[in-house]
Amino acid sequence: MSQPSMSEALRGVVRRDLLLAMRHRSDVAMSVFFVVIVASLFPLGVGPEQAVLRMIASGVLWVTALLACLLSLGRLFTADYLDGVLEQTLLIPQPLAVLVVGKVFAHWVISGLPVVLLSPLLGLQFGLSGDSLWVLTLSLLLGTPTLSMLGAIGAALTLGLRGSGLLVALLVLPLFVPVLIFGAGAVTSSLAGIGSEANLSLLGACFLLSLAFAPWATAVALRIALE
Amino acid sequence: MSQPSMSEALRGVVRRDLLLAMRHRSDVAMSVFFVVIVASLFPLGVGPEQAVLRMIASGVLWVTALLACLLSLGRLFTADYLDGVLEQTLLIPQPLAVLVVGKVFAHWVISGLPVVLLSPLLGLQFGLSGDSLWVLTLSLLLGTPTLSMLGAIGAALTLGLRGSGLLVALLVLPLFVPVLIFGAGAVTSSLAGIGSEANLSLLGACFLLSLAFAPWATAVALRIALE
Amino acid sequence: MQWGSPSEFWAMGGYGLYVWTSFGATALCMVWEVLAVWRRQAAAAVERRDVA
Amino acid sequence: MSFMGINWFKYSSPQAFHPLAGKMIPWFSAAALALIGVGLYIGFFVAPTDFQQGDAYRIIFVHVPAAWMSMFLYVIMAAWAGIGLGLNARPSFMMAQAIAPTGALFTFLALLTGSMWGKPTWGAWWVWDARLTSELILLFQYIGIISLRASIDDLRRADRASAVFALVGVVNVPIIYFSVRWWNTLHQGASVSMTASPKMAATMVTAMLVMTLGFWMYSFAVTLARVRCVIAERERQLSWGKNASIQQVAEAR
Amino acid sequence: MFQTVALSGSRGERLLFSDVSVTVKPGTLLAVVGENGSGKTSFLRMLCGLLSPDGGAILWQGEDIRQLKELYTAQLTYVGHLNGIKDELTPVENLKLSACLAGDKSSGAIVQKALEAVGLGRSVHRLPTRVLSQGQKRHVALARLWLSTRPLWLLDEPFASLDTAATSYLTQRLQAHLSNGGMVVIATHQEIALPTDSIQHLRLAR
Amino acid sequence: MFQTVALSGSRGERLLFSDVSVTVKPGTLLAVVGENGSGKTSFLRMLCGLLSPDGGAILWQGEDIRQLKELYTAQLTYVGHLNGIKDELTPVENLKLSACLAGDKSSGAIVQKALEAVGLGRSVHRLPTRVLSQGQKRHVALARLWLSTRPLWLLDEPFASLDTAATSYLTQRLQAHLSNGGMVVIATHQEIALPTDSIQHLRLAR
Ligand code: HEM
Ligand SMILES: Nc1ncnc2c1ncn2[C@@H]1O[C@H](COP(=O)(O)OP(=O)(O)OP(=O)(O)O)[C@@H](O)[C@H]1O
Ligand SMILES: Nc1ncnc2c1ncn2[C@@H]1O[C@H](COP(=O)(O)OP(=O)(O)OP(=O)(O)O)[C@@H](O)[C@H]1O
Ligand SMILES: [Mg+2]
Ligand SMILES: [Mg+2]
Repeated sequence: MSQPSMSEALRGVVRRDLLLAMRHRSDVAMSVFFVVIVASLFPLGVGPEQAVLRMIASGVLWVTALLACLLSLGRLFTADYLDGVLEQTLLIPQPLAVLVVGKVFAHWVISGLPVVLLSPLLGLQFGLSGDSLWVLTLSLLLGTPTLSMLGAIGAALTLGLRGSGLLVALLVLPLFVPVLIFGAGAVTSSLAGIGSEANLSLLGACFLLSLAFAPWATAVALRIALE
Repeated sequence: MSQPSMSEALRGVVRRDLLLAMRHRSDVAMSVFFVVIVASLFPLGVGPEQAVLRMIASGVLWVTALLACLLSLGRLFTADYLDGVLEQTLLIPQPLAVLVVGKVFAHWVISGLPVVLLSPLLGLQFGLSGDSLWVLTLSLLLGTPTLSMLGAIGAALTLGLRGSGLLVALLVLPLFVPVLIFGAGAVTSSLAGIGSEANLSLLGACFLLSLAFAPWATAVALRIALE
Repeated sequence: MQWGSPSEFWAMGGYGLYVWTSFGATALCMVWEVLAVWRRQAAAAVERRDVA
Repeated sequence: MSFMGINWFKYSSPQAFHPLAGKMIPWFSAAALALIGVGLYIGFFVAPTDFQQGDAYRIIFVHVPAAWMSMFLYVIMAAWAGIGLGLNARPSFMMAQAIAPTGALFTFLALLTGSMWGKPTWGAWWVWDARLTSELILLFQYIGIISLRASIDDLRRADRASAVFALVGVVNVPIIYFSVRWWNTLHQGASVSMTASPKMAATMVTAMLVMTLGFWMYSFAVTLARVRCVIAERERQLSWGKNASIQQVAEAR
Repeated sequence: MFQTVALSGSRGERLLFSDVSVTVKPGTLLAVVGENGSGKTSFLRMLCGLLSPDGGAILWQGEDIRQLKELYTAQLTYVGHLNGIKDELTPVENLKLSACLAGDKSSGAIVQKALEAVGLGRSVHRLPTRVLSQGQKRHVALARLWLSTRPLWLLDEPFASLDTAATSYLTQRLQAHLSNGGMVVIATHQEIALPTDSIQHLRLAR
Repeated sequence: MFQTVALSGSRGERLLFSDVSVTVKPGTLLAVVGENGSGKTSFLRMLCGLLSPDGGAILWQGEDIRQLKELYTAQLTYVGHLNGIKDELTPVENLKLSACLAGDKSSGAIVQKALEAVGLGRSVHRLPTRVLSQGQKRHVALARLWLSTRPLWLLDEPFASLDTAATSYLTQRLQAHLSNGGMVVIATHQEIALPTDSIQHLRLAR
């Protein structure tokens, strides 16, 4: 009887999503552009003073990263749902939560990782320097996978609903708040010279916690959505 | 030969979209919630000092309104495209640009107007008061229809493309920049006591200009997307 | 009893506006909720009779 | 199975629960009225003026009960939701559905009365402190659950999707509760509370507790009434289906 | 009278058909047949004006449709692969709105009659279309034909996923339209149970 | 052997079918027929485990599929209304990936052969599926059957929008699967050109 091994299925899921992204190279760049543009809008709205900008840098950059994640959540399951690939995924003889981890990982590679890699540059734009730049990058590296995982729950719950773009925002933004607070807090405290270990380890804890529960909740939500 | 009059067709288009929105009352509230939540994220990231918050209020609130418009653009044509209603709309024997105005108007009523109505409250949260609150509301009232119209062009151009959520952001955010600058500028100058008439009339000019050209461009883009 | 007169009571030591808005809003919301549930129940009952 | 002489399974079906709830509502309503009346009397006529905050502190008698209820109700709602998911029991989903609006209402009231209190004491309607923010987020969660349910019209999916979200959101409740302890904030923590002498504090605490009990009773009454509406509305939808006998088979499952 | 003159069409570098000249007279039906991917759908979309031809012209009463524009679209009813109905609205609302936008009569009673005529039972008239089955959604899209007063109908695989009852209702409706002097262009894989003298076949080859 | 025992199912408070008990023996085909909206699709999705039944049970080799879970999904291939293919990928890539996820062989040559077997010409093997016609997309979805080694096939209107050539290829493939001891459940409005002794009909009424 044919049956793929777990790692084979996982790799298959990741490969398909990355292949799709590669088909449109520009997709990968998209979340980077989004972050760059939105981050550049703030100086336009707020005014150009360096002191103010440095003060708001961590908050603005983190909120932007978070919005980029939010915007790209639509891609996570919707297309698969509409073209029937999702129901086929549910029929793969492997635990759904594992496959969800694969999908979320691919999503993060496409939409989260580029933002992390870009963040030092953005930090510079807002007048951050040295240590705090690194803390910013590290906090994003720890935080964005958590965002993707939490976001997946919301995306699965609102699958196929009207106006789900905004509904998913309503659902997941509250869940994102702790990540935002710890992430931005890490940068702020490093700017204040307090040391950011506490915040970073809280971020790590969030990551582990969501890794443990989010894929499972997402799997349940997907099954419900497809009933 | 049966043929609807122009106003009949226009009313039909608006009615269908509003009916759809009414079907899910919560949809209408959604962009309001989005704005409230995102606006609340900034203080979390930036920190709670009133002075800083008042300084960034205009920028943050305008950027938020702009993002709300952006997020709801997905609703403007995508659903119609996927279920074939859009191709039927193109076959209505009336100038397409007029029908586009109808669709954009309905979109604004659903996603822009609620934000305008809510803005005084949000201004209070950020420590604005008196005059500048009114200027904020007025600038949003003048600015958000412009955003909807400009956004429609982007939404039509990216119709049916993969990852269009971010692509549309990329296309329309640059177009939004003048509106953002004048809108946020109006509030800032009223805070500084300079008087905001200049900025507000520039916003009005943007509105008229986009009313003249955007529906036409959107119509052309829609025809291209459906080829 | 620390209130010399009704007006003193309503003034709440100068904080009347805040105190009475709080209590008033709370009362209003609760009454509104009760009425809303009541109306909903009445509507449901009518529908039930229609169906039966 | 019987527990304390009651056949619990009998009441786990909506049809049996409907009249039971109907019988309990008057009692809870009466208790709520009495307790809130007594609480208001103690609060306004027995408890003395606070020498630091003046009479503004009396807002505590609605603020704290409302804030507590907002958190309690969320936990209870999540518990019903969890039971519903675990046992696939429709009545527990109905309970969860019935609790959400009341929870949202109390959250809103906590925010409102809090800002009414904040203006005289802190000089601002709103500050971005951890507790206030997390309470605001709790409101968003309630709204999220309600709108999620509203956007799904398949009842089964609506029930279960909102249950999943309610469960996921429970993490926020401890954050609200401990926010004062974890972050150094403007909002007062549990221990600081009263500045008056211990004896007077006792009357304040009494008033607060009595009000809280009253709010509990009110919540019971309202949610039970609402659950009756929910049952009735769902029954109506059922009778739109084909024929009654088969529905009963499905119901008995 | 409706004509194509030396029409040729291609999709992305691939020529689908060329030099197609057909004439559809009032009271006749043109059945476009051919294998999967032979270009039937593309041909129909071209006739609607949704796709522009590579060469040749499409004439309505002797005038080019590119000149006529809205005057031409006011003559046709198109039912495509996609149903063109809103998932969130009920069948009745959907049909009312599309009739109203087409300028046809759209009172509740007329609309309900049309839905029943195509075989959609009253019990689902007030459900959101989203919950209907594949075939029932198709019914809603096709019910527009019962309201349409336009002379030219362009139908893309109208029979796909219809049950036998609905298929025969639709065939009768086509018959009635033709005997009223209407014109029909239809893309299909099935046989159409109509008198052969009113049918003309156009076979597209791959 | 595959069985349903007193299965009943409903969608949104509406009972679609109840007390359905059928047995599908190796080498036989169950054709689920009925009007539009009678519940064929829902029935098939229930057999996949995508939808939970209101009552009754579905047994695979005598064991309830709710207990078997992944052990059961490893036995079936489902082709639904929706094609389950990615518009942006080519037919070859699509088929390769779905074969790989199903644990079947998925080399380039095998996949191409499957696509040709269902009637999809080589010229479109390397185009993005998005540009293919309705019927050609369906070919890509159905080509999975040429690779599948699973014993149970669940097919929802596989013949809709296929041309006659593809229809006969598919029929032959079903025949081969049955004579290998496979089982097929199919929802359809068409007649199936297979020996009647291997076919069993289940009619759902509305
Ligand atoms: C919008 C603003 C406010 C919100 C959202 C809010 C929220 C809350 C919450 C959730 C609780 C219950 C948690 C607990 O008991 O530990 C609480 C309790 C309390 N709040 Fe507030 N609050 C606000 C404003 C204020 C203000 C302005 C004051 C007074 C200056 C105040 C004084 C208290 C006190 C004394 C308690 C009881 C603490 C205890 O004894 O446990 N709150 N509030
Ligand atoms: N960009 C492109 N490059 C190459 N070929 C294309 C492109 N776009 C479309 N095609 C081809 O054009 C044809 C489109 O045909 P169309 O959809 O009109 O077919 P059809 O006759 O309606 O088929 P069916 O019976 O399957 O519905 C397909 O063969 C498709 O492969
Ligand atoms: N929420 C709901 N409320 C009432 N009826 C519903 C609901 N959801 C689905 N239905 C009904 O269930 C049936 C679904 O049937 P299904 O899709 O299984 O039909 P089918 O036999 O596959 O039809 P087709 O031949 O058209 O594909 C439809 O009649 C639909 O109206
Ligand atoms: Mg076609
Ligand atoms: Mg079906």
